[in-house]
Amino acid sequence: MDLAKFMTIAISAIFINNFILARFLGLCPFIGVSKQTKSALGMGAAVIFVMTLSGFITWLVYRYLLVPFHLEYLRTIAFILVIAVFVQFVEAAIAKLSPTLHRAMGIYIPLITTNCAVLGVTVLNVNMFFKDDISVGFSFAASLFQAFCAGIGFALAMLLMSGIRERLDLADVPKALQGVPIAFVVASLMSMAFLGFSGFKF
Amino acid sequence: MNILLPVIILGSLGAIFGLWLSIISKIFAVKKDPKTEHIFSLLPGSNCGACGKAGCYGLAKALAEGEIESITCPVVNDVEKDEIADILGIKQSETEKNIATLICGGGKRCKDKFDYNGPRDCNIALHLMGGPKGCSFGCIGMASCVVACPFDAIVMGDDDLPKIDRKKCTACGKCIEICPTGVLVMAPLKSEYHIMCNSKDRGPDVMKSCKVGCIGCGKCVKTCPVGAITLDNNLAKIDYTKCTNCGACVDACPTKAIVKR
Amino acid sequence: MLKFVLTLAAVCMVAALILAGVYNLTSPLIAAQKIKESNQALSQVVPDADTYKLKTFSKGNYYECYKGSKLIGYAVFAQGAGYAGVIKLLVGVDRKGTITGVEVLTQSETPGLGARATEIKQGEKAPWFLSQFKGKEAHSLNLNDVETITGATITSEAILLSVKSYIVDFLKEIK
Amino acid sequence: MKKLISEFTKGINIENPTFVLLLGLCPTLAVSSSVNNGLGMGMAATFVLLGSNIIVSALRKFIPSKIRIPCYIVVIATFVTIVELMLKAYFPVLDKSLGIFVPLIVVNCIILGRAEAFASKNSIARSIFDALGMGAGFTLALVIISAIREFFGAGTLMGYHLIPGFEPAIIMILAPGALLTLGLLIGFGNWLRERG
Repeated sequence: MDLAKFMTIAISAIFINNFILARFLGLCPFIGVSKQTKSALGMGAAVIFVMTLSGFITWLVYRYLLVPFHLEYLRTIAFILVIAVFVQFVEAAIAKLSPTLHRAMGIYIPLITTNCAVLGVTVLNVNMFFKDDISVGFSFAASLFQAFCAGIGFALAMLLMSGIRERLDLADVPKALQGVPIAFVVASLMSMAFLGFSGFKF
Repeated sequence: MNILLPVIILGSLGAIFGLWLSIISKIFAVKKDPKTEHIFSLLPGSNCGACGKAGCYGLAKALAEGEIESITCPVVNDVEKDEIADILGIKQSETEKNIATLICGGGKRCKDKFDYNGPRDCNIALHLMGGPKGCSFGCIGMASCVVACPFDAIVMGDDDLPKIDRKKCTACGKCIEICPTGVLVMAPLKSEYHIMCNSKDRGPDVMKSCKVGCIGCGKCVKTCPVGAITLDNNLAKIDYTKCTNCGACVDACPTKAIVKR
Repeated sequence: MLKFVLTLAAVCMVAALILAGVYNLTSPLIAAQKIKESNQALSQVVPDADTYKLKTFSKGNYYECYKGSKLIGYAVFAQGAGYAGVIKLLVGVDRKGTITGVEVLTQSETPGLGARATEIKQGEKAPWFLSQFKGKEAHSLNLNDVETITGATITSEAILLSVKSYIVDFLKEIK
Repeated sequence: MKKLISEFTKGINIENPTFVLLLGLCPTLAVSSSVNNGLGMGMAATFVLLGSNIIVSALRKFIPSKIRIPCYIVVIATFVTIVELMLKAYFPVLDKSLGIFVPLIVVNCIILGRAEAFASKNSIARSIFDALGMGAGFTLALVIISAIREFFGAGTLMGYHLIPGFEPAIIMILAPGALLTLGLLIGFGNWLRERG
């Protein structure tokens, strides 16, 4: 359990290869939901929760179900099935347990199923931590940690974006660029800033 | 053999998840109000928030619980809109449609008391000694209504007065709430004639700062064939239910304060 | 309740059936594709060999390359941490230990910068950066006797160091 | 018949998935660094969209609404895996350049979006035309963006060097360039619609 490996995973998942700004995963909710900070926070929390647990389940399904029977090509279909069912479970649970949270985040949860970042992290976990189908050392803890950090990276980008966009509404932006176009331009500036991390070696 | 294996594995995975989902839908069954569900299915589902509610589900819930009357969704097409109106039992007929209307003719023509270059917001400007305009009842022209309108239906004209786009305005009332001097009022869509003044001052005081204000002379009250205009503390008011849009009052008014939209 | 289980299971089974069929149809092709790719890389790296035998050593696997029945060289799989990810290489070396060629198998370097390691100049046949390694001794490799890629020192250094470390260890083991 | 054609044209301009509905942004930005990639991804997505729309609208009566999303997702994933295997077998070069974004077609918001919003409520014929329209709109948008990015970022178009002396701005191929291009394109679209 050497710390350096986990530090690399954390730093690279949150900053260097941030899931939204560097890997381009999960852009639809990123643009759609980041209008207010409150909803961005709600979405970020939901994504962290779903990403970590789906990373957990998909690793188990892959390691003990797909690899032994050489069914790697079923990877995509099995993973997305797990995520879809899991998201439906989360939505039902939240709707029942805390209606207020559901009203604030209700419409975003089904969006998570079609969220490229969640499936993206599971596929990346498999690519990174399975060298031609033999699981690399600590691969379970590493992929779980990577999923968690990816969620944190996602939430961080969402938070930054919503903060900026709230200020953007007050700025006088040319009429045609108001709303989504200016959000994209600002996102491109943010991703330029995140590029600064990419030469990071320690 | 290697056809059967994946079929069994994926099939069993599907079965387990099907079972799990059905159990979940039992445990977490939440009593969903069918009326809200039905309205929600008719709404476009784009969650744009222009109706002022948190997405379409918020609007459906508000409509079902009778929290708001008019269907303020600009995106839904008329067929579904009538269907929702039937469910809610409110008649959404064309005649009843209202529109926000401006009742001040001042703007650039109204002399300023002082040069104001503070924040461009009517409420803030008003707190500074009653606002820069000579007439304390008139439109201050800082375009707060333009910002408040969720449908971009209001644009500031070059005479410093808001222009309201008849097609875009959904009578949601946001601009009327925000306007501090009350120069924006709700009027029926079909009404054409309006007294462009909101000043309760006596004639001479009005003339000091604005040449096109209502000086309370009462000529229009006399000439109106159906008696739709009444005069109270120096300001003439049209009763839109009685007004037949005949236009007799326009020529009667000495300061040309009554205008055909 | 049963309806859920049956529908989902049925959909999954049909899906698995179709996919298994497609997989069986395409898996020989994919395998052939893989072999073709690695042979192509091998022929680049050890030019005049025709049969290859896969072997393994402490740091990964390598090919023994024969011309007819005579062993003329080895092709060693190497990898190094590049600028944006892992760079996998195939390094050809003859029996005396001089490098006969280097080929990049996979890299995810920034396009236009690190990715220019595999860039072939107009009119030339092989990537200029990699062909510089030909004819050099592995243990004497260092950065200043090789022209690095402008704007991508980390990538050039990563490739050079991984070639050097893998080949030096490999030669020690073979001797 | 006229209505079906309008379903098709609707997908291209009025409800163009990328510029108007803002769906399917992840592959649009990530893969559009060269026109060949853009075209490849557009074709693959259209094939999956067409197949899944047909099956979804065929099965719409039999799938209970509680588990409709998992069922649709399995159908879509089947088509995506077929595309994945086909690409690996027949077009290895395209598969290598599209990389992780081939399996990610499954979560491409357009496909599940159309399946959920359209195919599950309409007849097969209309779903086919809708899928073709949406696919064409998506591919068109992808090709436009990748043409701009490839030209400014690498000075080439479909791999051919156009202007010899042109010093390309590599930023356009990287992430910021993609976001900038899409943002300005949508802005330009709004401006056109405003003025038109």
